[in-house]
Amino acid sequence: MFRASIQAERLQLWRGERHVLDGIDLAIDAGEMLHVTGSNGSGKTSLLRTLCGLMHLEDGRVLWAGRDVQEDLPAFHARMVYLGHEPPLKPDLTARENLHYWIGMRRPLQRRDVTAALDRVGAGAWSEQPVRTLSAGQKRRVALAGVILCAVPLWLLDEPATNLDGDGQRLVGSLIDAQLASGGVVIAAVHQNLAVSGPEPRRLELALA
Amino acid sequence: MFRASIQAERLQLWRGERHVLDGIDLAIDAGEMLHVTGSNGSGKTSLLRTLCGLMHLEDGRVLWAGRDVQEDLPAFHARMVYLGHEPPLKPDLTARENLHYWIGMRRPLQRRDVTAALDRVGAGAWSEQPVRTLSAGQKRRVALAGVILCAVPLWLLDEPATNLDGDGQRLVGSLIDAQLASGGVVIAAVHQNLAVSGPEPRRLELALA
Amino acid sequence: MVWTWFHRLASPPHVYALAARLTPWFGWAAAIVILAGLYGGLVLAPPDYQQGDDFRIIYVHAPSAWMSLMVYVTMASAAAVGLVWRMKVAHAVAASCATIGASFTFAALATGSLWGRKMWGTYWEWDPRLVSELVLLFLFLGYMALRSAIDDLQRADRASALLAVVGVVNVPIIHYSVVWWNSLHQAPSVMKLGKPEMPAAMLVPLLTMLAGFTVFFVYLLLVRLRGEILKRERTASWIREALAG
Amino acid sequence: MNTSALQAARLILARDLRLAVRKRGQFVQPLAFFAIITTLFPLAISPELARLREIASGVLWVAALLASLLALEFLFRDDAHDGTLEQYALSGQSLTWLVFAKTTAHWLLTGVPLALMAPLAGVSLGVPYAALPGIIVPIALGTLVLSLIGAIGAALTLGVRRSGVLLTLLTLPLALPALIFGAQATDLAIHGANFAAPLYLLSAMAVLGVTLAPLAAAAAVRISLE
Amino acid sequence: MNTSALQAARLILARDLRLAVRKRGQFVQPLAFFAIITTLFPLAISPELARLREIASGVLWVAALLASLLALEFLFRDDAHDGTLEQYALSGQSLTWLVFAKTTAHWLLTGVPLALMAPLAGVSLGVPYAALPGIIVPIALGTLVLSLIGAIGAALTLGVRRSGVLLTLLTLPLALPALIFGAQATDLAIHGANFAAPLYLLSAMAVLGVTLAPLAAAAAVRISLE
Amino acid sequence: MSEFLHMGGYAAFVWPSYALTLAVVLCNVIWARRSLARACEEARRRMLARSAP
Ligand code: HEM
Ligand SMILES: Nc1ncnc2c1ncn2[C@@H]1O[C@H](COP(=O)(O)OP(=O)(O)OP(=O)(O)O)[C@@H](O)[C@H]1O
Ligand SMILES: Nc1ncnc2c1ncn2[C@@H]1O[C@H](COP(=O)(O)OP(=O)(O)OP(=O)(O)O)[C@@H](O)[C@H]1O
Ligand SMILES: [Mg+2]
Ligand SMILES: [Mg+2]
Repeated sequence: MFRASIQAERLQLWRGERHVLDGIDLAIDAGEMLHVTGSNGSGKTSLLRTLCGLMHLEDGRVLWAGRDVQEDLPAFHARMVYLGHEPPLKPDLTARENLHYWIGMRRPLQRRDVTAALDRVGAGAWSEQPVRTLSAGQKRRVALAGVILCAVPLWLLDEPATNLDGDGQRLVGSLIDAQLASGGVVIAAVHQNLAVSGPEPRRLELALA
Repeated sequence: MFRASIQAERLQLWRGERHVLDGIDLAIDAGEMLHVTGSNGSGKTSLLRTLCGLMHLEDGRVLWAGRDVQEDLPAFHARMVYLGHEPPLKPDLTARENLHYWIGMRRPLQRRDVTAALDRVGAGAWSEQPVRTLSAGQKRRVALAGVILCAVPLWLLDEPATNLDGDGQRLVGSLIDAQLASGGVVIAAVHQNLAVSGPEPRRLELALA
Repeated sequence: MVWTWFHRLASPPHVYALAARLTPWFGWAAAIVILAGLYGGLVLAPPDYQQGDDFRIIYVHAPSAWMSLMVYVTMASAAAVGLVWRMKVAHAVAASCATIGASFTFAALATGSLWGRKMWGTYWEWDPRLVSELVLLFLFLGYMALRSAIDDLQRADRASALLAVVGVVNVPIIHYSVVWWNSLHQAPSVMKLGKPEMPAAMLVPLLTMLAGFTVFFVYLLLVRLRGEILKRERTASWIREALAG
Repeated sequence: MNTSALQAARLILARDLRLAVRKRGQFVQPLAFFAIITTLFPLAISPELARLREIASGVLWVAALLASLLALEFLFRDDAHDGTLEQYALSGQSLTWLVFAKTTAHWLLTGVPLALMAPLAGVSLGVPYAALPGIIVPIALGTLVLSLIGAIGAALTLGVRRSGVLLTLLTLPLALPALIFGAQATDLAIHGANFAAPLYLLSAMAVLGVTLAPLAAAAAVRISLE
Repeated sequence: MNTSALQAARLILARDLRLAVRKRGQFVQPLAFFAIITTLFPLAISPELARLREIASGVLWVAALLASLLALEFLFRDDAHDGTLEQYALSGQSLTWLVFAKTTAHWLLTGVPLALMAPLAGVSLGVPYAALPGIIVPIALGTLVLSLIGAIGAALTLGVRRSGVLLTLLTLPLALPALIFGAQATDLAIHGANFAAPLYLLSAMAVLGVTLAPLAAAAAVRISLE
Repeated sequence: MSEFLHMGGYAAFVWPSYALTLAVVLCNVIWARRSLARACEEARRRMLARSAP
């Protein structure tokens, strides 16, 4: 029987002249959350991108449910979602359309699923407006709706609470709570703790190389 | 003798179908700071952009030192600096070059001025690296260096602490303190209070239209 | 005096009401005059001594061509006023012109080339007049494309207005450069064929048609203008009455 | 249970077409471009149809090539910019199909309108009406080949800012054969000759492209995302 | 004490040139396009220099205009994207000068290289060496006019994504006179005639453009920032 | 009458051009009216939207 869990062993990552990740190890289990912290430029974003295989590792490996993700990258990707600094949205499509095309690529969607997700993040009111006309925080909320809709066990979030107002921050907390409760794994790069209830999240402090 | 102060009267702003600002008034004096708060999409960014004349007002006017800014927009612009959601930096230039060209357009710069500003925001170490290779927070810091270098009385900052680590947030606070101490005016759109010492900042709460 | 008049023209509700009142008059006037012109052109006017009945195309072609130029000039002037005085109504006028102008430019080209097929055997010749007309079509299309590409109405207005003004400065330059170009390679110059001074029986219907099309343009303008004004008056309270009545 | 590769591809195709419609008349633009270029040449050379006819095939093909290339640079650019492409790569779907979908969309939005527009431009250049099929078919095929080859170039030059040059330099040498045969077919048609031979070669290229190009392009995308 | 308008303009010019050097592509791109178009014609039409010479002026000019037009799209695009343009508008400096500086930079990076490269292409099209000055000078002037007119179009299409062809549609009709006179001058030169007359007209346009276009373009920039 | 329609052999080009021009004229009338109707619709919608809350 399959159990969500991710490990990383001895990650070595260089970017240009810079040795960004030097022998990072981590192991998170179902229902656990990891806060990746560290000063600006310490490599949080790089780490997340490395975990989802977007960056070429010098050395070390990433394991999902005990198997090296490089063995079957598509299968791994189908179980995870990554949200970077910029919400991956098309300016000319509405919030709803964006979700339809973005998430629709991963799993078939009912219109009501999308509606539900949009309402969940409080985007119902402006879900038919071209994303280009949305405010920074509104875009972020739409992106979060996408994350929910993926319905995958592994979340990799890069400063998910950016640009969000008070409600928004609490929203992120509760979304993560739900994900953890359902046996998922969440890795988030953050500067302040997220408003999650439940057990104190594990934390990985990256040092500036 | 000239004294920094900004007023806005009955601002009416429409964006597309949306009545974003409906009769906003404000008046801030030298040495004062205004926190513009409000939920996502309430119009903080729009307000800041309107104040610096980037958006076409339906009605109302903005006064700088008692005179309508429309009378002499360039003169007003020469006394203010606006920092938006995205740092205005050229990916292919280094941090130093960016500041040289960006701020150099406003006032003649010595190389050491730039160096000083970069060190002030803790960007000295990577000031010769193309901005494209910088992390989100590092870019933000470079932008802040630009704001200092402008040496103008009015600062309009849109969520200046985004992507910044703990130090970074304190840094923003101290920069603003210095600006206020020197008789400047700061208007910042924020979700949490900035770490400013000194008197409690005025606040303007925008409601969703 | 002039200024009060100017100000009333600047006030949307007044213009809206005025347009609403005038529309039917111009509509019927256009219909009558054009019908008269058609009768004159198709029935009264005798066949041309060298072109036979073919010359009758002129009664639709010349007016269309004339319309295309007139509309562009109107559009540009309105745009200029809108830019200088930030006058909504002027922008509304300019916006109303584009489609009308483009369609009649097209008509001029099509009827012209039909005529040409008869006169010199091909649908198209690189005659200066035709080229300038074609360029005019491009200008109209560009204007419309720019408008439709910008979704914020204020910005679309001002941007396209600037384009129209720049364009109208260029139109004469373009026209003369094309004529000059053509004179260098003596290609057939179309219009000369139509030129030999017409007998009154032919000329009068032509003038009638020109007049009729002009009135028709005003009618179209008035209708569209109301719509464009409504689009630009978001807040106004007078809209309620206007729509009610 | 996941979306099938085909379904995903259909989604992307649908999305790109919708985007094109959103940006009102993405596909009207090649037409305008075509019309303008074909107007430029007579103005730059001479109004005599007899002389224009001689260069018609060249003009039409240059115009087609440029219109198609212009759009190619944006084939992946926008998606890469707003992070959508990254999300494709992370969607667990086969990139090949996605690339194929995007290329098809590009061809439908540029190649096909161009092919349909070409005859009009041809007439204004004095091409005899009988020769018009000899314009439509080769240009449709030629632009398809261009889109396919161009997709590889576009993907390879993703990382590069201002990739325009590289794209051109990579794509055109590869596309040159298509252009030569295409122009030749059109030229033969204009002179009333039989243009089957070059057309066959062109179709062969198209088939080859459809089967191989998407694979290469997908690989290129993966490389430039790393 | 503030930076003078002229100094600011010089800064921008310097910056754009440096950026161009950073990503060499920027000024290789137009040259590549130019080379391709001019080489494509012999392939598409016929290798006989006698015939090519007849159309040489037209080919050179259309190629030059298109090449420099393609680069125009990026005149303000990048700056608008990363917010630099906004900062210009807020710098308290006269936008007219800034626009003028950027336009000059664009011309130096596209027009001039094109003018210098054109003779090569000309020779390959059978243009006699005596006529080469008749290529360089007019093309240099013509591209300057185009850059100036194009700056307006580029500024107007700022808000628009993928404005490439829209820009073409707005700019080329306005640039027709430059094309006509320029091609005329080159053609006269090729046939060994005196090409002073069209050249004067061309220069007149350039002067007119230099004085008026930046004003219009600056207004356009302000509009599309609104 | 038929000989009028026949236009002395030139009908092939005269009538099409008249038909085409007529079409353009009618289209313009229709388009203009439709654009006005749309604008009114839009304005009504806005009014209701504002009076609702
Ligand atoms: C595509 C083909 C053609 C175009 C675009 C075209 C365009 C024009 C234009 C712009 C005008 C000026 C209208 C005005 O200033 O009032 C005009 C008028 C006229 N055209 Fe044409 N024309 C075309 C073909 C022809 C042909 C083939 C003929 C006759 C053989 C012709 C005969 C005339 C005449 C007689 C007039 C009215 C007299 C005048 O205003 O000069 N046109 N046409
Ligand atoms: N073209 C447009 N059409 C319709 N609505 C628009 C348009 N442009 C902006 N808006 C709306 O204007 C509102 C104000 O946006 P703005 O960016 O000022 O919000 P904000 O307070 O900065 O939000 P955030 O805290 O997320 O930055 C948003 O609700 C947005 O949806
Ligand atoms: N091509 C490159 N050449 C040199 N250094 C690079 C390159 N790309 C990234 N870097 C460096 O890698 C480091 C890690 O960047 P990363 O974005 O991972 O930091 P981060 O922890 O996400 O910072 P932030 O908190 O600001 O988001 C940064 O110091 C950056 O300067
Ligand atoms: Mg980061
Ligand atoms: Mg904001």
